[in-house]
Amino acid sequence: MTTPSQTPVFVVEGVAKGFTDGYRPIQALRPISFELYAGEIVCLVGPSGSGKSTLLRIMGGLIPPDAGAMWFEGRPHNAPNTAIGFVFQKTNLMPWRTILQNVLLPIEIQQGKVSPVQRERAEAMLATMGLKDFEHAYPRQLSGGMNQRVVLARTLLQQPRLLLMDEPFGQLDALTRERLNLELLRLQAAEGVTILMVTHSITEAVLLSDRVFVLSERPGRLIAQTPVPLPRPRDLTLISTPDFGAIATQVRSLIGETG
Amino acid sequence: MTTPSQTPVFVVEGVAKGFTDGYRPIQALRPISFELYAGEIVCLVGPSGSGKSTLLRIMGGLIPPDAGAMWFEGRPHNAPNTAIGFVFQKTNLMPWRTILQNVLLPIEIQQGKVSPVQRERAEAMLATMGLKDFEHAYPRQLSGGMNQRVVLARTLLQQPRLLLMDEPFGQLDALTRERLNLELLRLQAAEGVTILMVTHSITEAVLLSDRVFVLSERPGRLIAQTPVPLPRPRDLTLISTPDFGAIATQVRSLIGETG
Amino acid sequence: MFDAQKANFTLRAERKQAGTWRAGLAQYRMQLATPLVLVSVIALWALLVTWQGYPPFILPSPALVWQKFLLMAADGSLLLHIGVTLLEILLGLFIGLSTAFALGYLLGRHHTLERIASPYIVASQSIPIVAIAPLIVIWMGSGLASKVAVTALITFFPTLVATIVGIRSVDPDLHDLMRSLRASRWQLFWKLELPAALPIIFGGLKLSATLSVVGAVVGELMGANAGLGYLVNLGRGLLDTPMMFVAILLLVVIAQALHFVVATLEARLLHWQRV
Amino acid sequence: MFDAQKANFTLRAERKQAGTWRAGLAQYRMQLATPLVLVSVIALWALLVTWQGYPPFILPSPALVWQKFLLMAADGSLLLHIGVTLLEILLGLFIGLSTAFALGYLLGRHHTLERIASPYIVASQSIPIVAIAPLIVIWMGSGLASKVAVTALITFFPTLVATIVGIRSVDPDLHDLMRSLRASRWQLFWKLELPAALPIIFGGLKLSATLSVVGAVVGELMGANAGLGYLVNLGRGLLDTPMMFVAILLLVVIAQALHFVVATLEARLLHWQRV
Amino acid sequence: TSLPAMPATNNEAVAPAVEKVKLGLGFIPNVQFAPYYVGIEKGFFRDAGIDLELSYGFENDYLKLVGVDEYQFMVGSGDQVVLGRAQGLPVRYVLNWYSRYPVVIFAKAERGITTPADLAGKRVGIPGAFGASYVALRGILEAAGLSEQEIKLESIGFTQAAAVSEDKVDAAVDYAVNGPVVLELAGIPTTQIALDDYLVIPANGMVTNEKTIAERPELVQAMVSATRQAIAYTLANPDEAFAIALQSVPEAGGENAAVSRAVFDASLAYWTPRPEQTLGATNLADWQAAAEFMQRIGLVDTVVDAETLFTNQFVTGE
Ligand SMILES: Nc1ncnc2c1ncn2[C@@H]1O[C@H](COP(=O)(O)OP(=O)(O)OP(=O)(O)O)[C@@H](O)[C@H]1O
Ligand SMILES: Nc1ncnc2c1ncn2[C@@H]1O[C@H](COP(=O)(O)OP(=O)(O)OP(=O)(O)O)[C@@H](O)[C@H]1O
Ligand SMILES: [Mg+2]
Ligand SMILES: [Mg+2]
Repeated sequence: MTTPSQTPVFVVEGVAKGFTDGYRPIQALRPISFELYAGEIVCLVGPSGSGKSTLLRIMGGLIPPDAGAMWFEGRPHNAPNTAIGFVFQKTNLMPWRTILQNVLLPIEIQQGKVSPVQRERAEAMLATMGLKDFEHAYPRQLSGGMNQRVVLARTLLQQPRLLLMDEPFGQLDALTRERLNLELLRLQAAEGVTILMVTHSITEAVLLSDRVFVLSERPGRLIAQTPVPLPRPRDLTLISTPDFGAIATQVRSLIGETG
Repeated sequence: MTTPSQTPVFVVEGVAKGFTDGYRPIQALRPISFELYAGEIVCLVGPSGSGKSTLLRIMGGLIPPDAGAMWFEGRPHNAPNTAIGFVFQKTNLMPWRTILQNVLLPIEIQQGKVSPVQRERAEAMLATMGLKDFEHAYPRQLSGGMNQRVVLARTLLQQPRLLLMDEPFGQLDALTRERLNLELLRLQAAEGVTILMVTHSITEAVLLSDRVFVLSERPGRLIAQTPVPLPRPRDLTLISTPDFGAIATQVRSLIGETG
Repeated sequence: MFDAQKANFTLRAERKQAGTWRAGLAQYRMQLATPLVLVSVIALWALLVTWQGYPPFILPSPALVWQKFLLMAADGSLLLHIGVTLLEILLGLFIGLSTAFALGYLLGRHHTLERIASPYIVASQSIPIVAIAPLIVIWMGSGLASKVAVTALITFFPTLVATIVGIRSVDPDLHDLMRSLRASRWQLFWKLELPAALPIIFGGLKLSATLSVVGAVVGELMGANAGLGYLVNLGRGLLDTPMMFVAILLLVVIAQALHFVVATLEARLLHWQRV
Repeated sequence: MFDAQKANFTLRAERKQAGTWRAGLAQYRMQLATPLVLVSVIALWALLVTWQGYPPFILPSPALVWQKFLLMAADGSLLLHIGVTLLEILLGLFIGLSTAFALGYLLGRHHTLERIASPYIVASQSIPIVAIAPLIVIWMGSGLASKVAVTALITFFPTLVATIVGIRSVDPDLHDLMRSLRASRWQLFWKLELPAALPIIFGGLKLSATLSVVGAVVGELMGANAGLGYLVNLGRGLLDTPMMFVAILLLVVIAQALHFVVATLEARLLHWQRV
Repeated sequence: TSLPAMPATNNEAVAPAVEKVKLGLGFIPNVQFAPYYVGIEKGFFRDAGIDLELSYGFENDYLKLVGVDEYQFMVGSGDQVVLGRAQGLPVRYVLNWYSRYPVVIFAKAERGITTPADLAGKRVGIPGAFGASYVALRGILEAAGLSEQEIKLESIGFTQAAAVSEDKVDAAVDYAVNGPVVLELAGIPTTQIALDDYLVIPANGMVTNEKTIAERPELVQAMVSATRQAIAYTLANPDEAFAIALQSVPEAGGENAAVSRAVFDASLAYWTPRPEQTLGATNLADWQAAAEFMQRIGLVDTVVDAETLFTNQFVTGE
């Protein structure tokens, strides 16, 4: 499952979005079209304010686009769907729930209650994230990076078929980040989930992706869908290869053009 | 002023700190000693929770150490000092003040009122940070990265002689981050300020520093003070040189050891 | 932090986006709604009187109350009564609120102090004032002072509680910032604590503003020579229910006006919350 | 976000760090302080009576009030009066608070509705109840119902305002999360809105709890056959000031107890705020 | 006079120094206080060297304030004086104003409640179990040999007229010049049972304290004399008195003039001395009866010595 099949899981066609700030209209996203294939990892890069979060929020069904249409697994898509996992840019944990309770929230919501099996799975997931000892702590007792891992654990536990991630590793230190990158690759390989992820790190984008999408400065326009034809499974040694360097340089220059 | 002189501007001797979390004592920082020299840039790297922020808060005089002593410019130091600028890990702007008013806050506090000259300087500084059009906006109207730049502008405008920065570029996109790195190098060269900066990016640390300090996992211990004998002025082309790569690899392996 | 605001934006933006004409309509509906409800309340009242056939000394009709109002307004004495009550309210608010601010600030900053003091503050609130009226008369006399005291007492608590909560909620990061800038006590207050606590304090102020009217009336019911509370009592003594209603409705109008002033002030001072 | 909490930690940690014995001492001092203040208040009261030479019918001495209390407690009727007032308070609180929650939730979610309704809610608060006592007695009778109504009315507003503010303050990011999880209306309420609004709602609850006592007394002063407010009135009519004081002090004790219950509940439910 | 005369202030040729005196009235401004308005307007008080200031509040509070000499004079009823004395207040009744006890039990005429015995089993509204209305209720019940348990007593606050008119109660205790007058004017005929027909209790009058009597007898004398003069003038010139009262309480005029006049006229009857009575005087027997009655119905623990309750010395001038 490490190479994308040719079934489009998610189709975006001509989606555009504008906001008004007071009376001034702000065009956040110019009409954008693309397809995501099953089991594929796509990273979305682009300058701050280019509309990355806006695009993900539209795809998640949280805000309606001004124009265009979307299809998820063959059906028209315009509302939140529990098969789509969403990692928001800001860590959104409930301060009154312990870490474990936070991770179990989606299950509670969708199934009404939590079975012992699910609880064990959640505990295992937290252990994977290096949070074994913090199950009964509250979010404010953990560092920013730890909380981000809790959010990841919560989302992955839902076993979504499509994963939308908005800078999920932003607050992590270099080492943890690399560890989680590898963990994500492993999980994705095992479960075949499709991933669209926003990141500011070109290295991360190239390491993880099958394709890298580059957005232009505001108003966002999809200026490139660079394929990353590197073999899988991947690991950190890949970073120092010339092939990797070449693709990274290419992406960097594409972003540079947007400026 | 790009090479450090041999006058120690700031001396840390045997500083240690512990917390209690409920009844469990947490040793955050083992006794640590080092010196910062005038005009030097030092980056502090280390895993999450290793006590980086704690060290900076102690150095800023915000929390007292459990043990040890500090000297700033030859005098014992144990309380906040306006000659020391502090960029906190979290952007701490006042939501009820406009960007310009926020930037002028330190001047208001220290001089009671703001002269037209100072206002102009503030406006110039904001322009440098690419925030020219947002002077009269409120913090919540700006993106996370923009707000981080406002904080930087506010701190630099104080013209501190020592600058303590806790992940100042954490929320910026790759391009803006590189631009601000260069800007910081330029400013430092021009004004000769001494800088201690926490970062999670090894590349950034090597690019900016005269020395890179590496902290171990909790409880933090200073395991290395790696010198970075690269010529100044530096620019981004340096990143692809073998010398740079060698030092980066060295730092990376040092951090790796801590884990 | 940032996205929270964005999401806020999103909601507002989407509302606005719907087009100016729709927004305009909504605005228009809003402005219409309040008077409409008022009209229907009055209509209901009139119907109630007609249906139940209440005699005027129990529930006078709106028309009768209006007539009475015109009559009382004509000879100018009504203005005097309104003035007296307003004076009591304003003085009471001034004393009550300034004490509440000062004490609230102190207690908000010193947790231990608050724990010690709070039972007494709660106690002071639960004392039925009418019951200690003779003491108040002995201490304050039967004039303005006693009414002001009652008003101050009643307006004190809500603002006190809000001030404590507000001061507590100041972002500790901003406290650190101010410390690192070596801000003085005074600067800390004016530049950080006050503006940061204001949104919550305003919640308390609105309550206090409303209660101040009740305070003045209770004070006047203890014995008075003028004021709207006096008119209520007088109307009762004269079995002139319309007069009571005129006074009560005027009291309600004053409460509304005070509430409006506070809300406007809030909108002014906290406009940054809605950008 | 994260550092805010850390800074919080720092403060608490530093306090704790000072050593258990010092912390223990502080705790001990605290527990001592409240009764100490109480004792000094009573001492002051006794001194005032002695110095000013107030006769018992104006300001009875603490000893006299205590004697009276024992006397009244002995024949059991005091318990009945306490029970009646407590019943009124509890029923009034139940009705007032549940209405306030329901309405506050509605208004907190629908801004337009709130703007339309708020003038009427403010108005309902500023009507001097004593003045419309005849209407209340006619509609509700002179029994339990009218006292409960007054108590409900008086406890309603603070909790309403707090509920509106609380529901408004729910983090929009968490709203988005719940939407993305397709949470039902009901789940949204129980799992997000209620726990998120609770800290602010509790501020209002504390006010309401204190005011409920005042409500019951005002209701009883309108005319009653039993209850502590009735005792206040009776004591006044019989020129038996010690009886009034016994009743007043018991009312204060009830207010304290209610406040304590709410504060304890708050500490329980919001313990996550202090970890 | 037989009392040691202080340096007279009221006989001097030079304009006498006018002394400010506060009088506590247990109700709100009303035509029912017409004699005092007349006394002020016609200068009776000023001529006696008194600048009278009327202060309105609660009868009980004023009794206490007179008891501690915070106030020197108030208007209160005899039963209040008994109560005060029993509680140790050094108060004394010096002038009778209402010659008949003004509280009645009234009912809609259709109910046929005309004698105390008719009250058995009926719902009777009362402001509260204290004060003049409670005294009247107990007196009337006693006349029929009824106990409190044999009627259904309801505390309705000051809503008697409304409660009777809306049939919330069968009868209610109220001042004769209040509820019954209102219902009468609203076209609802009523029947009334007056306490005074069954038991005589000294009704409303002027109360002062022992200290003032001992130290300022001339002041008490001046107050009593001026008030008597004012009452007499009011009785002699009702129309003028009413007009003066309306000036003092403008809100009572206008639309309310008719009601006010009705109340005023009804009041006149209560201010007229009984046939054998000197205006302002009370007799020991009535006080004795009142003291015993108060003890009987449990409002006071002991029978208060009637001699301490009042003095006629300022009325009869002996
Ligand atoms: N609700 C809104 N109202 C007004 N403007 C908005 C709103 N949401 C987003 N914008 C604007 O739309 C543009 C795109 O925003 P978006 O958050 O999608 O950018 P982004 O690419 O995610 O940036 P970052 O890298 O900083 O997260 C920005 O200019 C932003 O200010
Ligand atoms: N006030 C406090 N109370 C209790 N523990 C604390 C407190 N402040 C910090 N700690 C703990 O001390 C350790 C060091 O924290 P610190 O914030 O200095 O780490 P850091 O290196 O800055 O981490 P990061 O990279 O995540 O910012 C952590 O384990 C943290 O949980
Ligand atoms: Mg974004
Ligand atoms: Mg840190």
